[in-house]
Amino acid sequence: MIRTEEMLLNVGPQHPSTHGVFRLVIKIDGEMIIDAKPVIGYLHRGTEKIAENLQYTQIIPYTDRLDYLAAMTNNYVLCHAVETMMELEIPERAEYLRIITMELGRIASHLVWWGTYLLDLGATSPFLYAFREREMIINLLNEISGGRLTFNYMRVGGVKWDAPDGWIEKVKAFIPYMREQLAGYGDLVTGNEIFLNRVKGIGQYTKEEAMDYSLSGANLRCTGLAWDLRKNEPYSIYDRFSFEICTADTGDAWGRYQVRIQEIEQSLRILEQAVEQFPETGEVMGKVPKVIKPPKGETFVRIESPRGEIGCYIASEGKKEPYRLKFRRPSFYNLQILPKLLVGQNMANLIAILGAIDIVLGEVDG
Amino acid sequence: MSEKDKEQLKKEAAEKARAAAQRKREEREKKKEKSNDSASEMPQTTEDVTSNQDLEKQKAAAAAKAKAAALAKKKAKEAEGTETEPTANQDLEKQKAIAIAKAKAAAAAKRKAKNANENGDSEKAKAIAAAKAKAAAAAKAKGKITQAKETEVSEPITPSPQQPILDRYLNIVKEHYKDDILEDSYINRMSKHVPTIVVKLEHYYSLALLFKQHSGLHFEFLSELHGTDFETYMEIYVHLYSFKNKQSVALKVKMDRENPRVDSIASIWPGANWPECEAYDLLGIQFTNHPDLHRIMLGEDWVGHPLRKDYEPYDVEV
Amino acid sequence: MSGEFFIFIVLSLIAIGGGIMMINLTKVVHMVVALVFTFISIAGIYVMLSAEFIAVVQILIYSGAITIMMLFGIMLTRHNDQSETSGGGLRKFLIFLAILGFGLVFYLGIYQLELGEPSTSLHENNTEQIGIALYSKYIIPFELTSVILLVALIGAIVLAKRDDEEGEERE
Amino acid sequence: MIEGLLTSEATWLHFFIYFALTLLLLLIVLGFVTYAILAERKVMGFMQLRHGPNQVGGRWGLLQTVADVLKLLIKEDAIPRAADKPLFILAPVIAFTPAFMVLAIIPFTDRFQFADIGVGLLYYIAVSGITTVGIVTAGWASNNKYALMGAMRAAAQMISYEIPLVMSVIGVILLTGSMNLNDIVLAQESGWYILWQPIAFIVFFIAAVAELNRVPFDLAEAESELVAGYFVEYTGFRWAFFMLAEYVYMFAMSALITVVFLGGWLPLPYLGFIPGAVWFALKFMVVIFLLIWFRVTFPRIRADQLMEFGWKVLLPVAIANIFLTALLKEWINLF
Repeated sequence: MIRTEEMLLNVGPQHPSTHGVFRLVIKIDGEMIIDAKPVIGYLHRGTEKIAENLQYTQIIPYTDRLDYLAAMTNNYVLCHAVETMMELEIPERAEYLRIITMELGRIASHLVWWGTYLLDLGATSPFLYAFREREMIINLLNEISGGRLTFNYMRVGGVKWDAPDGWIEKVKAFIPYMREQLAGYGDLVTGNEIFLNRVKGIGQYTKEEAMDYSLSGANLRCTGLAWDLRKNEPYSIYDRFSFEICTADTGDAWGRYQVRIQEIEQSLRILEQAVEQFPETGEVMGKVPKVIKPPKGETFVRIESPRGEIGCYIASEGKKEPYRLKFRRPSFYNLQILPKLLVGQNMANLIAILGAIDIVLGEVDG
Repeated sequence: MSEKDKEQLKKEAAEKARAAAQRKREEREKKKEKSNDSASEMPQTTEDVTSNQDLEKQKAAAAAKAKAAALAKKKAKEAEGTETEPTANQDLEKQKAIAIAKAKAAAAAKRKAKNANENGDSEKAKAIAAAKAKAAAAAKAKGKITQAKETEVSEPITPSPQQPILDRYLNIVKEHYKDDILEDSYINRMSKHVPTIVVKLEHYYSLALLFKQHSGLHFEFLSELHGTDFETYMEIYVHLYSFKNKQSVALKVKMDRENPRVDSIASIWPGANWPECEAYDLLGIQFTNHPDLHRIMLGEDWVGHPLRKDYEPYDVEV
Repeated sequence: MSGEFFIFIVLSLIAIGGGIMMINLTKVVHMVVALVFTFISIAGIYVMLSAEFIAVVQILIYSGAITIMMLFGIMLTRHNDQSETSGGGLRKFLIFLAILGFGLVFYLGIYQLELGEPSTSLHENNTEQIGIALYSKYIIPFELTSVILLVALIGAIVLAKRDDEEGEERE
Repeated sequence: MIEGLLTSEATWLHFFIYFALTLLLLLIVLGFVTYAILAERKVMGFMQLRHGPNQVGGRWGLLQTVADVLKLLIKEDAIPRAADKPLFILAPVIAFTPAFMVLAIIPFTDRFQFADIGVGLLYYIAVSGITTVGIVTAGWASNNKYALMGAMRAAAQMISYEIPLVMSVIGVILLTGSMNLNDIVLAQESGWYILWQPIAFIVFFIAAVAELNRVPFDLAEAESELVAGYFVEYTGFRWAFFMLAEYVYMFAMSALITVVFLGGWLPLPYLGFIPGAVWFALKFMVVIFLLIWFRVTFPRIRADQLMEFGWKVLLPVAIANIFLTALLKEWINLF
């Protein structure tokens, strides 16, 4: 009888749809995947090792380079960890600036995901639409921090710069614009039959599997588990805003898509309230010793990044440098389930599944 | 280059690195002895070294010495630290009964002292002087602890809101194990008051399984797993969360630094798979029964484990 | 020499060349590609005989669908890429003799064949004529052929399906 | 014309006349391809908030494609060492030649046509199928797994979509009573076939997009999955051959759709004073624009869904259309 030939295929590290230097060694029979083995580490820069020789403020630029699509959140998690250790008071205005920049970053990150995911599925235009909106966010963040991708904006105890004049008004004006565009996205993509056929029922897993594999963010919420650290373990001043945890109950790529699109909407809601409540005057930097020396001990904090639960563990010896710094990088954990999802799928689904997980290689490899 | 050549080269490189490390360790020990004995013997040692090695070696020796000194200091401090830790413990016990607390504290101190002695024993093989220094430090620490107790009495710390939760965990653990399987348990106030449990190495896996399966604990989500090199020991830090009970716990286990080996919990939480690989890659911790333990970040041909505190890059030029 | 003759020579040379290459090439894929050339030039010869419909169908079915099916099969299945050359000198000689005899017989046979007057209106609406012939004079053979094809189609599906199920059971 | 060639003496005069005519068509097609690529990039740019080419050749980037082709010509011609060299060289030619062959039968106006053969419609479909052989060969010869997968997809897609393509035009053939493209155009004087055969038009258009390997059916070269599919190893002019073939087919297919469903060179009522060539060009451009619009808007369909769609949706619909058309024709004949 005719038996088809199995072959080994290297997807990546240079491949248009692996979003960076991610490599996947798959065994295929025709187009059917029999076995998949992810290979990572091509972008490993040893951030944690480098950090052991740096002062805390010097580490902040390195966090920018982990999840380079949502650098504000990374900035924040490090500062938050140090602040938790030192029990510092953060000025009101700084907290609001942090929230606004982080939520803008979340929207930008989801927009990039949306554009590139559609690009993976073969539609070219959404990518450019998404980047138009992202560009506006980047410009806003550029204005406040001086950086377009790696912001290096937050500091232990506050933020580096106050918002320039008229900045809050610009954010305010951006919110209704983004809402309008979001509706347009729905018209272009969400109702498209081809798109729906590509994502529905693809890469499906149950709630239990998601928890077992330590998935977080939209990857966890798409199974129907309403789990968002902003709501469930409020940090900063998230408890002051009313917003909903977006969930879907399908557990497939379509669910993840819906969750992320709704999260943009929820982020806009938070932004709306934040710019409304934004204090007129105030400091943006708390009372922080010149040299930051957290007391001896250890801490682990986790917050909600666009990609999931980003955590920061610091073991301190009471010195200027951390004794051990470790980031819980959500993409690294989220990617683990990939081999399980791929078996029995074909090449086209591989891209749809990998894209829906939403990884950033800078974060996977640390 | 053929696979064999590569293999050969790798082996050679590893051998070299190992030899270097061995040499360094020997030197360090020698150094420690001598530096502890008297400073006047120093020149002799350097002569010793220079007679058979070049200038670089000297530098390395100096570095090793500094490291050894740091290590000794660190150990002394560690002893102090572990001694002060029980304060939290005692604090809670106090609420129940001061008398029991006192007895327990005494026992703890005794145990600690014994530990220190044991440590000293193992150190003896390396250097007796270090052990002596350590014993002295321990004694000093003991002095300190009494001091600490006094200050505590004067201004008591408000009990953590998480204290009842930790007590509940401990009760469940006590129900399931006859012997004391925990090394320590306390509230980590610095880490948002997370209940922290330090388990003995041999009970790590079974306790993890209990944590996942027991309905009162039910930690179905592994949030974080990583290792740390604390120079005197290796530690695995696991942060668990229960969506059902909305509680978290930090589970820790300590292991021997020279031969770090611990059971893998990837069979309990599949999400621990890659983090364990990462700990293996960067710290050299061996996870037994791991489904696919490999060097996930650096690749199999990397020499050394970078996050170890005594890591020296194999190729210094790079 | 008319243009017709010239083109006939070219087409026949390609057809014969393709055939010879198909026999002599070592790689299976090369053989199939050589076969495509033969098919196409035969289609060209059909055009010269005013059988446009047959020519187009020849290209559509043979050089299009069937060769692609063959290539598809070759690429997807395990196979021995190189064919083996076999036979000794005597064997080759015998084959040569047989070919020579075959050629001689056909030459004599065709040379003396009387075909009658060639029809002059062949290229006028020949598709329509084929249709009319098929659906009037040859309707029963035509229908029978389609039934046989249908049976073959269903048979192929059944065979493939059973193989599939067996595979699943084994797993 | 084909009759003339077959029966005439092989004189140099005839040869040069045909050579000159062919050259003319070639130049027209190349001119079209040059500006079709530019138009596609411009339209895509317009739809995607970009400018498109605007540097080479003035504000409109009129010479952009020319510059691109020149660049491709002087690029290094790289053949992978592990490739099957003869096939690797042959494949672009096999893919490219039929693209020009199909142009011979398309009646651009009532006078400008090269070969008026009786089975014109079928000829187009048959000859365009040969390109797939070239694509499959290219994929195989490259000795690259992505290329091979692209080739397999192209083959499967071509086999599946040629059938609905043929089936859908049978309705048109039934109404016309001929497969000759001139007859088909002339039969539309009473109304374009897009009105008489709307189902056939939709099926044909979808199958045509699939035959052209364009979005949303661009599986064979799906860049996000197979990097570039069957031509992943090709560079320089060999690559340009594939691309050129693709655009020539786009030209030919749009022309065919214009002829079969949009009435070819026939004018709209009361607008007969505008020459046929202009009408043809207008209709033709509408089809081209539609194709570009598709490309900008749609995501890519998945291989198995493509097969399912072809066999389970398009084919039954096409067959139902034949049935309906037969009924329609009988009904018309009654009156």
